[in-house]
Order: sequence, then C-alpha cells, then structure tokens
Amino acid sequence: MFNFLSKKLRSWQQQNQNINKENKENDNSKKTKENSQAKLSSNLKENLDSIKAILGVCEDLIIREFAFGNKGQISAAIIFIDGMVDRTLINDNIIKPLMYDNRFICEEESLEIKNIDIIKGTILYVGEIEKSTTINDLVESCLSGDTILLIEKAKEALVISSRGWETRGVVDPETETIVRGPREGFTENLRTNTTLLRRKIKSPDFMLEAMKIGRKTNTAISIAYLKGVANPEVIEEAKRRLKRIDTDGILESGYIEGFIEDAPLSIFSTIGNSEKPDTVAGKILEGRVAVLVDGTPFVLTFPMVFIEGFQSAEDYYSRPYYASLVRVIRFIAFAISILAPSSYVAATTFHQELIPTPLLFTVAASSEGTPFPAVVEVLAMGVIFEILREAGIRLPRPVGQAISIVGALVIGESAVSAGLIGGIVVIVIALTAVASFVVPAQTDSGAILRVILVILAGSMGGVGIMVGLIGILIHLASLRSFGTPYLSPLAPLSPFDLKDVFFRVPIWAMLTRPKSIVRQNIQRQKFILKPTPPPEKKDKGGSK
Amino acid sequence: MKMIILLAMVFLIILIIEAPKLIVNKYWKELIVFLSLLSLAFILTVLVILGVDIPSPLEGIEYLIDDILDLSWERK
Amino acid sequence: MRNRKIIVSIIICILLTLSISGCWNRRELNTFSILMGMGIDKAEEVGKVQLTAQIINVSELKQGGSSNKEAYLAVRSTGDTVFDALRNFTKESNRKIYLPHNKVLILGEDIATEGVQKYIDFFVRDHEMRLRESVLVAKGKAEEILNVKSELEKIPAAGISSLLKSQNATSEATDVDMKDFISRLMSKTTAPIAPLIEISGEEEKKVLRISGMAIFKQDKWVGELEGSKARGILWVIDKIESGIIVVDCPNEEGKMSLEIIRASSKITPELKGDKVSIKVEIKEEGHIGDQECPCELKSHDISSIEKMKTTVIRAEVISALEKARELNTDIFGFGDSVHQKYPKQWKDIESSWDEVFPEIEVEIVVDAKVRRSGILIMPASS
Amino acid sequence: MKIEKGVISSSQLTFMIIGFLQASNLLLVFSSRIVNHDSWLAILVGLVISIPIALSYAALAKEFSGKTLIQISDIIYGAYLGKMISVSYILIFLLTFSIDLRLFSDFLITYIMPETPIWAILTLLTFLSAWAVRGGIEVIARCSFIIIAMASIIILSTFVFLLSDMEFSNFLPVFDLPLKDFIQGTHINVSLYYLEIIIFLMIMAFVNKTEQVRGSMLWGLILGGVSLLILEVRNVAVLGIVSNILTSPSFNAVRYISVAEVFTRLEMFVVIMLITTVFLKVSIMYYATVLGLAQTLHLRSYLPLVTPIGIITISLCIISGDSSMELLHGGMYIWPVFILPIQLFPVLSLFIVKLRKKSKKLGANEE
Repeated sequence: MFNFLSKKLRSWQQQNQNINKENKENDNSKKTKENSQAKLSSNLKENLDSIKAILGVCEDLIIREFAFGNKGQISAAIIFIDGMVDRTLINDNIIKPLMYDNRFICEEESLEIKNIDIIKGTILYVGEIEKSTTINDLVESCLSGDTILLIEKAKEALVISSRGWETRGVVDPETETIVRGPREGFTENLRTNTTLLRRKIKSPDFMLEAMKIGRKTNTAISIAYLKGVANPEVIEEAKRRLKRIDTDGILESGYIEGFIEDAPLSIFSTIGNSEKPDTVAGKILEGRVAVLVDGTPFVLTFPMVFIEGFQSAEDYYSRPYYASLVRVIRFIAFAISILAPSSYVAATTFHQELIPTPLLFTVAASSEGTPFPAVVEVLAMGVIFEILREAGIRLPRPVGQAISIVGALVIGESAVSAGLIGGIVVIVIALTAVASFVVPAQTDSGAILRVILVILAGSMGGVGIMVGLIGILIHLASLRSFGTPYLSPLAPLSPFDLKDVFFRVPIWAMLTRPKSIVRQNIQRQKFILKPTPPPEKKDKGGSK
Repeated sequence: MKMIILLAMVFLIILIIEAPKLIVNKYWKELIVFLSLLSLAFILTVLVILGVDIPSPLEGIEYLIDDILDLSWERK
Repeated sequence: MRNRKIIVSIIICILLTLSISGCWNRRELNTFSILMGMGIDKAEEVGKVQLTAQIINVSELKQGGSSNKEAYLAVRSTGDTVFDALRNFTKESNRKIYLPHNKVLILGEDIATEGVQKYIDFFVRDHEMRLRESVLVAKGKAEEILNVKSELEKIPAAGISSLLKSQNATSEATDVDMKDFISRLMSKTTAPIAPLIEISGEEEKKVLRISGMAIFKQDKWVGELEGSKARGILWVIDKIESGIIVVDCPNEEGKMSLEIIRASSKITPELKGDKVSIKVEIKEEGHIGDQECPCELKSHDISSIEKMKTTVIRAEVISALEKARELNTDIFGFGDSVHQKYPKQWKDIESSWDEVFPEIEVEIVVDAKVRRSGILIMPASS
Repeated sequence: MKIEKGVISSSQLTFMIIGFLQASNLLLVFSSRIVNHDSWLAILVGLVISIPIALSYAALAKEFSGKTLIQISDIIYGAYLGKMISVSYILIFLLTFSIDLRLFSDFLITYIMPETPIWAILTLLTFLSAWAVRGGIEVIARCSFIIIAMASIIILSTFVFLLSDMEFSNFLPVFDLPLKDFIQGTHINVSLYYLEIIIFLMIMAFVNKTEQVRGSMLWGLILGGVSLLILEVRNVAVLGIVSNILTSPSFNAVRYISVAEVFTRLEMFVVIMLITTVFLKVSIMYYATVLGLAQTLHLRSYLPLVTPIGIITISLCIISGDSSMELLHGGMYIWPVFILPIQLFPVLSLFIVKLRKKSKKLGANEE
C-alpha cells in the first residue's frame, strides 16, 4: 500500500521536475534567440545574405534588387513575401517613386543615414513606415506581410507596412442568423474585426490591447474592453492568463479558450463566443472583456454566465413581450432537449403509473413486440441521430440532403414498420433533436447531458434523473467564470439582474449593467427614458 | 464475501484518491483523523454487510429517555 | 482541478457498483399487463377470495390490429387474501398485473354483505393503488359484471368508469372514489355508500346498469336505494350535479320536467339538551325543460311550480331518510356534523349514536327556484 | 487559519432555511399522526414558539460574529467542557442527518422503487451531498435558491390544482383533542422541524453582513413555516380523515389531483420537491457535521473528513432502525424529548454570555 503510494509520489515529483527542465530549456532557447539578434551591417549584400539564411530559399520570398538616384548610384533591395503584400502598393508607392523621382540627387559621399530619413520623409507614399536595425525584427515583420527596404551603406532598414492579402468580405454570419438586426459578421482579419467593433463603440474608453501568442504562429490577438466599466480585476486576470500561454501555435480562438477558461474539465464552456459584432459590442457594453484572435471570425467574451446561452442579439431588437416569450420557449426547449429521452425511458420502464391511461395504451401498443429495452432504443436512436447530424454537416450540401432522406426513410419509416423500435421513440428523439438546436450555445453540453441522463434514467428511473439534475446543479453552482458565479444572477440571486433572464424588460427599463459582472459604473442610462406623449398644449382656441 | 471485496476496493480507491493530497501538503494531523475515520467506516460497513446486529444509537436513546428518565410521551 | 478528478472517479465507482448490482424495479412495458378493472368475490372454497381482473390486450389496441379478438382479457384467480390472489394470477398468466391504472373496483354481493374492511385494505395500502379509483357494489357476482361487453368502449372497465360519470345527468347515483369510501369507513358514525351495478337484459344483449346506491353499515352492505330515493341522499350530501324533476302542470292536465342546473345543501345540527335535531337546507335552481300542457305560464304559476318542485325534493329526501332510519345507518354524515359543531357534547352522544340516529328530528328546508324557460316563452301548440 | 473561505449573503441564508424547513414535509407525518386535523394549529403554534428561540440563536451568532457553534462553545465553556459539548453537538448533527436520510430513503422505497435495496439509494444521495459539501458552503447556498424556487412553485401549484377537491369542513371541529396530545404535537413540530435550524449556527458565521442574520433567520423561519402550513392544510383539506393513516399524506394528496382529467398523475412533483429539498437539508447537515468535527479537532481542512463521514452515515442509516414503524415510533415519542434540551442549550449559552458581560460591566464600574 505505502509502497504504491510512495511510488506514485515519486513519479509525480519526477514529472514535475521534467516539466521544470523543459521550461528551463525553453527559456534558454529564448535567450539564445535574443542574443543572436544581429544588427544590420552597412553592406547590402551581407544583409541580404543573412536574411536569406534565416528565411531560406522559399518560392514566395521575393527579393527585388534595384538601384536609384539620379545616376542610379544607390543600390537597394526590397524584400517581401508574395501573397501577403499589396503588389500595387509596392509597385506604385515604393518602387515607382524611388526610381522615378529624380530630385533625389545625391553626392558621392552622401551619408547613408540621411538617405534613409529622406526616403522615409519625402519620397515614399506609404502610411506606416518604421525604421529597424536588427535582422530578427526585419524577418518577423517580413513574415507578417510588411515590405523591407534595404539600402546600400545604411545600417538601418525601412519596414514599410504593405500588408494586403485576399480576405473574405464582411458577410452574414452563418452560426447566428437573425431576422432583424445587422447582417455583418466578423471575418478572419483581425484589423477588420477591430474596425467592426470600433465602428460600433466610438468612445475613447474603448480599449484595444494587442498581444502576440504562439511561438511559431505568432498570432496577433486583441483584448477589447470598455475602460471604467469592465472590472479591472477581470482584465488583469485575462492578461495574466493570456501571457501564461506558451505554445507553438494558436490557430483559432478555441485554442485560447482552452488555455484560459476556468473549468477546463467541465462540459460547460465558461467562455462565450460570438460571430456578430453587435453581440460582442453589446457584451463589451455590459462590462465584459472580448478577445479577438487573428484568423478566426469567432470572438471570445468573458465572464460568461449560464443564461447567456439563452439570450440572443435579436431579443433586444424585437418587442419585449415577444422577446420574453421566445426566451421562455428557449428554456423549455433546453429542458426538452436534455430531459425528453430520459423522461421517456424513466416513464416507460419505471413509472408507468405516471402516464395517463390512454397514452399508456398507445405507448404500450407501439412498444409491443419491439426487441430492445427502452434504454437501448433511446440510446441507439440518439447515436444514430448524432451520426446523421455530423454527416449532414461535414458532407457537401447535395450529398447532405441525400443523408437526410436516408435518415428519414430508414429511421422514421422502416425501423418502425419493421418492428425494430417503437414509433414513440422516433417522435421523442426527433423532438429532442429539434429542441436541441434552439439554444446553440448549449447544444454540445446538452448532447452529453442527454446521454448521462438516459443512462441514469435507465438504471434508477425518475430518481436517477433527479440525481443527475441535482448533480448538474451542483456542478453549475460550483463553476465560476473569471470570478463571476456561473449561475448568476439566479444563484447567487441578484434581483435586479432578473430583468434579463426569463423575460426581457423594455430597453428603457434596463437601467443597470449586470451586477454580477460589473462592479463600477453600474448605471447605463438615465433613469426616466420611458417614452411619453408630449404634454398637451393648453391653448383653448386651437380648434379654430 | 463478494460484497466485502467490492467494499475493500471502494475503500482502497478512496484512500488512493484522498491520501496523497494530504501527504504532499504535509497535513499529518488530517491524515491521522482521515485514516481513523475511514477505518471506523470500514469496520461499520463490514459489520453491516456481515449482518452483525449492531445496537442502533436510537435504541440507546430510547432506553435513556424511556426507561431511565421515563420522559417518553407515550407514558404520560 | 484535483477535486474534479476525485468526482469523476467517484462517479465511475458508483456507475460500476450500479451496473454490478443491476437495475431494480425496471420493467419494460411488454413485461406486464395493465389492469383496468378489478372485481372481488368470495371463492367457492370457503375462506378464499376470488379476484377477477380485466387486463388489456395491448396488441389489439394497436391501430390496424384487425383480428377479431377482444381488446381485453378477463382473468380469474383465487387466494387466501386479496394480495395472495393477485400474485396467483402469475400462475396462469406470463405477465404480472400492473395496478396503477385501475379504474374500478367492484365488490361482489357476497363480499359486501360480509364486510369489505378486510378486502379493501390492500387497495389502500399498496403503493401502486390510487385513491381515485371508483368503488362499486355488484348485485350478484363481480366477475359477471366484468364479463359484460361494453357497446361503445373497447374495454368494459372503461365503460363502467364512464357510465359512472354519466350518472351526473340524473344524479340518481354518484361516483364514489376510494378516498370517499374509506374516509366514510373510517368515520365512527357516517356510513359508506357506493353505486350499485347490475346486469340487465337478456342472454345475448346483456348490458350494465347503475341501479342506485348501496348503503353500508360500518363495512357491511345492508340496503340499497334506487332512483329518486337515491337522489334523496345526494340532495343532502351535496352531490347533485344535474337531473330532471317531474311535476304536474299547475292548472291543466299534463306534466312538466324541470332541469336541475345547480344545487347545494347545508346540514346544521342543533343540540337541545340531549335531543339532536338537524336542519337540512337545500337550495336548487333550474329551468323548465319540457312542458306537456299548452298554456302560457304566469308568474304565479311559476311560484306554484316551485312549490311543487319543493315538495318533490322534500319527498325524495324523506324517503331516503326513512330508509336510513330503517337501516339505522347514518349515510348523511349527521354524526360528523354534530361532532363538528358540538365537539364537547359529542363524546356523550357518540357511544349511543345508534340509538340517537333514528330518533333525530330532521327539518328539511328546500328553496327551489325556476329561473328560465328555455328558448320558448310559451308552448308552440297553442 | 480559516477553514472555509466562502462567504454567503444573508438572503442566501434565508433561502437555505426555507429549503431546510420545506424538507420537513417528509416529517409532517410525525405530528399529524397525533394531532390529526388540528396539525395546522400545531404548526402555527410551534412556529410562534420557535421564533424567540431562533432569535436567541441569531443573537448568539451576532455576539460571536464569524464564529461557528463549535468555536462559540469552546470560548464559553473552555477547552475541556467545550470539547465535550462540541462532540455532543456533532453526534446530534450526525444522528439527525442520518435519520433524515433514512426517512427519505424509506419514502422513496415505499412509494417509487420498492425493490431497490436501501443502501443503493443512500449511497446515491450521500454521494450527491458529499459532492455539494466538497464545493463548500457557497455551492450549497447557490443551489438553495433554485431548489426553493422550484419547491415553492410545486407547493403552490399543487395547492391550486387541489382547490376544487378541498373540503374545509375537514378542519372542524377546531382543537378537538386532549391538551396533552396538542402539546406533544407542538413539541414535535418545534423540535423536529423548526429548531433543527440550530444547525445554522454552524453556517451563520459565513454570512457577509452579521447584522442581517437576525432578519434573515426570522424570514426564513416564517416563510418555511408558512410553506409547511400550506402543505398541511392542503393534505388535510383534501384527504380529511384519511390523511391520518397514510405514511405520506403529501404524496397521496398530490396523487389525487385530477384537473379536467388532463392534469393527473402529478405525484412525481412531490418526489422532485422532496428529493431536492431533502438534498439541500442533508447537505447542510452533512456540511455542519464535517465542519464541526474539523473545527473540534483543529484541522486545517474539512475535505478529508467528507468521504469517511459519508460512509459512516450510510451505515448509521442502515442500523438506525429495523423498520419504518420503529422510526415512526421514535420520531413521535422519543426523539423530540431527547433533542429538545440540546436545541435549548444555545439559549443557555447566550444567557451565560450576557450574564458574564453584565458582571464584567458591573465589576468595571465598581473599580
């Protein structure tokens, strides 16, 4: 016993040491990298060679050597990576002015430093130019799409911002389609995305902080928040967690989510994501922090609470009564999506007395002669449904339709008429499937919960379901997202925030930001904004 | 017998899960309390499974209240 | 994070133990048969109970189940006690009987006259039983009642259940559920009542008929009330839903039928010395439903109709009362009402209630009204 | 060194008390068996009697703000006597905890799954509570609002559904029983339902605003008492005399619901309500037991005690009574008598503290 324990302990310690070692090695490699930050020499050839040595001979690396000056006496080189730059900008605004502008008359013994400043200051027609002296910097900016201008005899180089690559335009987002509201969605381009947000919140308080994560990918990310509203602790914590990330690559915001979320092993996500600028802007205005990642249209927002999944941007654009009705329907649909199969199993195998008599006859008649117990039927149908769904998403559209036909025929008709499964099971699963799409944020967690609850219901009946639900409740109650309890504003209860949970009050009555998220600047609008008719004019002879 | 082996396994799992944390943190006192409570629990459950007639604490209370102090509501 | 690992492993442990021990109480729908109606009789062997159960043949209820079999099966079994007999069904049937959907419990005549207490305990004690099931008393054997096919319903028990509900239309019998029955049984003075069911008609065309109310004394069936006499009880215990009262036309030949729309009653006991007197106030409202005589009714005619109606109601109550006095059973709950009003004096009266009850003076105050005359002002014939 | 870092708000304390009392729905049978249809009166009188005692609990908690019952008795009675008192408190908590668990398992077995062995249900419920207890007081407190919201909706809606079946003449004649029985019924009410909130002396220490404890205690007690009252009125009005012979009048009353033949067979809601509130109550008791033990032994964490105590409880549940009839007898005649002095003990403590303070003041004045 104790042998075992001590072994276990020892292996732990070893693991820890190994990890520490690795970390140290990483640090070392970083240091050597920093040491090797060679400065530019004054020889163009040398500089080019050292850049080539780092970047290697790639087909998309283009080095254009040319000469300029009134006598063509200054040789220079432009380095850029094809496909990541705006070619017309390089041709028209960098090479053309340099070679065409003859006013650049230079003495034989002219100083190289002066040349650089003159070129930067008077010749190039480009918005953003920086000077750089180290080769590493040059390589990095070249890789991110800038153009480098190297000049003979200069110990500095110009980094000319010329990023321009094919991007998708701003289009209707696919995951969150709405009827009323802005149609634009985020794109893969970080700059476009920040612009979309900036266009919504034109305030000096709106802060965007840049960061680069990923040793190999060097992915740019931005932290967006509203200064004076967002909880500074959350911002600090977010930055701390983001800085902790030391990985080779970030390809999508999901990577970031995985690294910074509070409950990495939970089936519930504690960080929200959205593809719509208006949704994200709304969340930022409520005091949340957003993280935009280059290369993905999905923007992370946190702190996230459970009920956020039930709120849609459109709720706030439509009239409050309808919005509230839809809200309630979403809650019902979520309940159906996780409870319907397990309730069916529990009712038909444990609590037949709960089924009204005529319904019981129908259910009994439909399950008469089917070979499998109800649990197996429901689980199998659930798995088949998930397979169909997955196939439908992954396959190309035309084939996807074929899948749905096959699914409908095989499962809906043949299986029932062959007596393999009861007709009621098909109805239950179909209802579940439809309901599970109503709350997209919880679709994935719902699928898992469904399976767990069906198994529990199959072994313990209704008590099993209740045990499962209480377990879920305990789990949800113990979750936090960046310091905010996941179940707030329900638990802990903050009565003021209930204005936006089961029903949505009119916009003019939404006086405060959610208290569980924001600690400062709680009030978001003036107190009396309820529209009223203008006061009646008191002149009595008005009718004439 | 099958039940007792099963029970021993459960207790072993509990021990493996809980004890290392206490040892790593050097919570010696807690470890002692934990181990003694766990062994008490083990003895109790084994006795229950073996069907040994353990006197119920409620019977003791009933004896105290009813027979010694004569305070039971039933008598008055 | 360690916490979660612990939780996950505990969950695995529990799931393992659960799967090892198997699932308790699990029964698939096709492993038991649903009971719709139950009848209790005395078995031919002395001291044994015979149960008749009406269970559903589910595959026949399926749509398109076109074979000409019945949708139900009536099975029979005997045993020393009710529960014993119930379990003995499995000797002949491969499926266990499932009780919670039982609609009617029919007590056979022999059982009812012997005393139902010992037979009914199971139906209250078992967790599968509900307090909503109807209790009936059969004239003859309960088994025979359950064997009579229903014309409109696939399942006879469901037919009996809806037959009971339709008694509202005449209010000459009322549905008595298990809760009412046993709460009357538990009361020290109030006697249970239950609708009485019998078979009428010839061999091939047997039909079931609710003939009135059975009156119990303690737990023994002692007598019955039929037709308007049965309505007499319902007037007093406030169970009248609807019904027709037939009176003579005020001035001319012919009859009128008056429909009862709503009725309520109130029992007020009074204690003077040792003498108990009861005042029963009945309020009734109704319409003219049918009129044979061709005359237009004036307002004073209406008041005479009301008077006649009052007399009819009073007569119905008195006939029930006389029957109760004759059998000396307190079916109206007079004892309980005295208890509720005079809790202190009650202790003295309680023990001698059997002597007190037949002597009680009952004052019947009926307030009957005719409110509307249907869509006619006067008969079409004039 | 603080053993519990969590902080709860005073409103959460109220919710927990309400849920705690709503769980006593299960125990209603103890007093209603004795006082029959007058049990509503016993519940009301019991509530009135319990309020001053509960307030003295709150006063004690305020006197020693941030200290649990165990620490308080350590301070008042010194190291040795205090330890003895603490141990007896813990034993009582453990016993009440296991008896409640046992009664609930008995209920489940009687009404829903008669063939399931009791240890399976006990293990499942204890595991759930252990999970919540491991999460700390904050998790239990957060669960409480959702649980009591659900339970209250169920209580009110079943009341409404049953309105047409209620007969209020069932309550007549009022006070139709010997005084002794009434006192016994009230006593059962007081010590089995209301004064079990002595356990909250372990929890009040973690309320963020100590001055609001008094109010939330009062509100919790009143609202919880009112929900018990509603339940009892519903049961007696619907079932009348039959409710005296049933092991769970609530379950049978809700089973009786039949609104337009559509809303029928709703008894699952009673199970839902009971399972959630009993879970809450049991978790609170579990937490108090474990925390109390850890504090008595001056441990740095209570987490290692959770699993062993849980297993001991399961065994205790199984051995605590051979049959439900035995438990019923104990609950009706023995247990209330046994537990009342312990429940009144904090009042004595408060008295001692006040006396000491006064004498100190007097002493200070004389000097």
